[in-house]
Amino acid sequence: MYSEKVMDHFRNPRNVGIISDADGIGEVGNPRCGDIMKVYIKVKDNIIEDVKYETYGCASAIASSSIASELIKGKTLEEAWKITNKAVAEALDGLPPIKMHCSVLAEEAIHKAINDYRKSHNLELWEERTHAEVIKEHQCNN
Amino acid sequence: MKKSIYMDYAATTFVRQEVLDEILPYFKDYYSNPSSLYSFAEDSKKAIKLARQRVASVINSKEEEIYFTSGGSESDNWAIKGIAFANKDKGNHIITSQIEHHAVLNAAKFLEKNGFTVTYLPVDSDGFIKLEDLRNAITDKTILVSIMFANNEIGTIEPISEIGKLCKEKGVYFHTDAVQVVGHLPIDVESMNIDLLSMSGHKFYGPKGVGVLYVKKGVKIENLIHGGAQEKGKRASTENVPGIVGLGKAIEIAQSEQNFEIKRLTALRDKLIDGILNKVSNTKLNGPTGNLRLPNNVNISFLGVEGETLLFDLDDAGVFVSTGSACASGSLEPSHVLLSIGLSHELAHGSIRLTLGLNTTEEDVDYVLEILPKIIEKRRAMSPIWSE
Amino acid sequence: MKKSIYMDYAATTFVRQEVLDEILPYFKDYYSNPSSLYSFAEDSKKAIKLARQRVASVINSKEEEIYFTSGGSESDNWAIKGIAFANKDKGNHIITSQIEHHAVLNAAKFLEKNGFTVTYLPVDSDGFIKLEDLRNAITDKTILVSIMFANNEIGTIEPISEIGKLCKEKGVYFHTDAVQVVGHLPIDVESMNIDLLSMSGHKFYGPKGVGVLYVKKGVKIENLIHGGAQEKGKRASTENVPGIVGLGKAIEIAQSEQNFEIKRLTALRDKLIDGILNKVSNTKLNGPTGNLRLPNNVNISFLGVEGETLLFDLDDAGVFVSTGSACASGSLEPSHVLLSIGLSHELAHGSIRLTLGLNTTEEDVDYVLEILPKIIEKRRAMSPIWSE
Ligand SMILES: Cc1ncc(COP(=O)(O)O)c(C=O)c1O
Ligand SMILES: Cc1ncc(COP(=O)(O)O)c(C=O)c1O
Ligand code: FES
Ligand code: FES
Repeated sequence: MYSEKVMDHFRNPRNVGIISDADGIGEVGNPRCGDIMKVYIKVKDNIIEDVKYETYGCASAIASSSIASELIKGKTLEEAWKITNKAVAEALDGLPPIKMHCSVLAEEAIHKAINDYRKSHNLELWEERTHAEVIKEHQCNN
Repeated sequence: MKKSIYMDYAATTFVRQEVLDEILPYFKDYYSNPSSLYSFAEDSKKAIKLARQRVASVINSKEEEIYFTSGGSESDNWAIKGIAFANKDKGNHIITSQIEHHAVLNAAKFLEKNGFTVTYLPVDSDGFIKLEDLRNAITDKTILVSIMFANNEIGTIEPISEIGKLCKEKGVYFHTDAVQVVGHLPIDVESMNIDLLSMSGHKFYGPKGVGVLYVKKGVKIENLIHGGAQEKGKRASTENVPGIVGLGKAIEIAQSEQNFEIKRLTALRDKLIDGILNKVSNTKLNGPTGNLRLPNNVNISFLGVEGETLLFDLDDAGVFVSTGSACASGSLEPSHVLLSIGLSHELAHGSIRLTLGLNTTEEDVDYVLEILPKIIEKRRAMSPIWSE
Repeated sequence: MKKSIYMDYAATTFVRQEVLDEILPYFKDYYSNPSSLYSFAEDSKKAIKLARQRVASVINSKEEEIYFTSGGSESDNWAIKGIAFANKDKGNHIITSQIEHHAVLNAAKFLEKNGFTVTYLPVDSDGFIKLEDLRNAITDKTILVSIMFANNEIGTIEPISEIGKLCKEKGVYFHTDAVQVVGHLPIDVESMNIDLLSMSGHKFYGPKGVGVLYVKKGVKIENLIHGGAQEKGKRASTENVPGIVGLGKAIEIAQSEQNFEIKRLTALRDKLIDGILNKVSNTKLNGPTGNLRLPNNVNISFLGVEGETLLFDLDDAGVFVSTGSACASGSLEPSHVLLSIGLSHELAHGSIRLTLGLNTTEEDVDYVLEILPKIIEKRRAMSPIWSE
């Protein structure tokens, strides 16, 4: 069902944890949907110096947050912002269609964390895409 | 060596050797179409008759009341749509429960789109329907009550005899989906006043793709599969002789060891339940305890962890379990059964089902009790909704 | 030793050894429910995928257009009722022929009782429908045309490509019951413009109790068996893995030897037909001659003798044939197919069908040609409606 890459990141999730003095925190998801992702970033000179996260969700949600943490670490905020859910899914060698929503959570959590940082630094907020915009075919009844 | 412990017997079972032995000759030797008239067809004709007798004797029906189908889903669909279409002049109201298998629920939903109304009875926190609710729901338009014998996710055994009695009193047909029960617990359609009953071969060590609908003599039912004159004209299609033979043999063996297995599995089940609840905090057993729970069913929710995660972690450790029912896998929705017994979405998402069977040993249970707490601990540690 | 010559391959076939070999591991080793998520389910999942690919490649469809069912009758019922219920907002008119299998005819009759109207096209004396009749029958209420690919009793091969083209032109769904054709003749759903096609595993050396409905992508169809999410939510029930594996293997082998078998069987068929017609007076071949007849089908009426009599006399001589189709056996009505091609009741009652297959040899044909004239002679001698 899942690629080897997904299973690898699921079994050994990278960068798990919390950053107690984080510069930005993004939490997305809904326990009603069975998933919550909380991303912590540490920013220095516009670069994501460190990233940690906690994830409650299915195997692909855990793998998505793990690979996303690797993708944004060391990137500028602009670069990190551009990492889409598709990039997350591709980095995992693909996700089943019904699980694309887990990769969306990763994108959203990163965006929220970056905007949280920008807000606290009185920077203009960047525009986030909505969940429904990103995956149209997927229906959420919650 | 990597462990390989199957704990998903409610999803499907292997075909046991004695059953396979009995099936094999019907593929290449006695392969004739049982409806044929020549002597060569005698063997396959007799084989089907024997299977019918075996099934009838286990549920205490008459041989002519047993109709072979392609599985539990077809039996459920046939019962519900067949009664509806044949009795629509009498009424257009059907009663079932919120925790039925999707084969029943989705057949009912189809009927709702085609002129019928359906009442979905609620259940209490252990999954039991209330007789009073049923009594109140029956109107003079009601033609069918369909309540499952036991639930496939949480193991709740419904008050079938009482439902049967009530339906008889009210003159309403009573169908029960006994897919999780046949072969595992005693059933008596006569004393329980059951008019229609579904079963599926692959849930009791028979083959997949074959099932039974018991239809009490005199019950007015329309075909689901129209066509040839097989099964007394009620279910068309060339008989699946090997499948039918296998189902017959499997039900006979299951019956012979039933008492022994009920005791053995109940003990293993309770050891597993108690062990998990004791070793892991913030858990909840779904479904009742004791005799009103299927002997082989364990269903537990873990706060702060998602069920699919546990499934894959257990898979890595060589233990095969499920979250909810196999056929709902791949859906993002939490189980309708768990929501119906009042679980929050969160707890419903965090549940796994472990179902035991013939090859399950005490060592298997011990092994699960050893690894599961560690898995939970690891996943809770990374969960944003968990804090000790 | 007593002869044992099976000449009823159109009723059912044995499962060939290579197919059985491929099936066996799925009963006890790879027995998992393919919908399960754990790694143990990979084998059964892959096996089903392979079977789907094999079927798709033989009829030139896409893999996702193949849905496994419990046999030809279910496929026919699903196609006809499924299209009807899903498209009733567009129209309530269905067209089929008078010589369809009962699975089609009785599904259509069910719909007639539930708000649909059905046109049953007549056929000519060889069993062919006329394209003009079809064209004239199509109205703006027509939602489905269901015409069989080839007839199971008299072997007539209908003008499928032309029907497909016409239906496409008119924007009407086209279903064809290809149960007698799959594995035996080339089929291309793409170039033939077929929207739905039924097949059944046990007609081409696969197992009984498993079939396929091909449903072209985009076709709007309601489920026949509602329930779980199997088969992309279109056909519920735990997959019959051994059955599906067997059907896939069987169709692959059948395809590989198809050209050879067509030639071989056509020669045997024509020898048998010519032999009987030459040796016995007052006979009539039912169905066409040449390429528009199924390569393995012989159907002949004998004036003054009843078909069932012949069946039993041949049985005594070790030859197994049928009168009409197996599933109509036990009915006293003469075949609806033979009446539709214009036979008198008398001639229709006096017909037998001999269908050839893998194990049929020229010696078998010679043997039948030796004994059959004697049997006819004996029975005619005692017949009140026969005088030389
Ligand atoms: C033309 C035709 N359609 C449908 C069927 C039904 O197939 P099954 O008996 O596998 O359901 C048959 C054979 O029985 C047939 O010959
Ligand atoms: C309670 C119940 N009903 C019906 C079914 C459907 O049976 P099958 O998958 O054999 O069609 C199942 C199992 O899948 C079940 O557990
Ligand atoms: S947010 Fe509920 S499933 Fe996507
Ligand atoms: S976390 Fe919701 S489906 Fe993956």
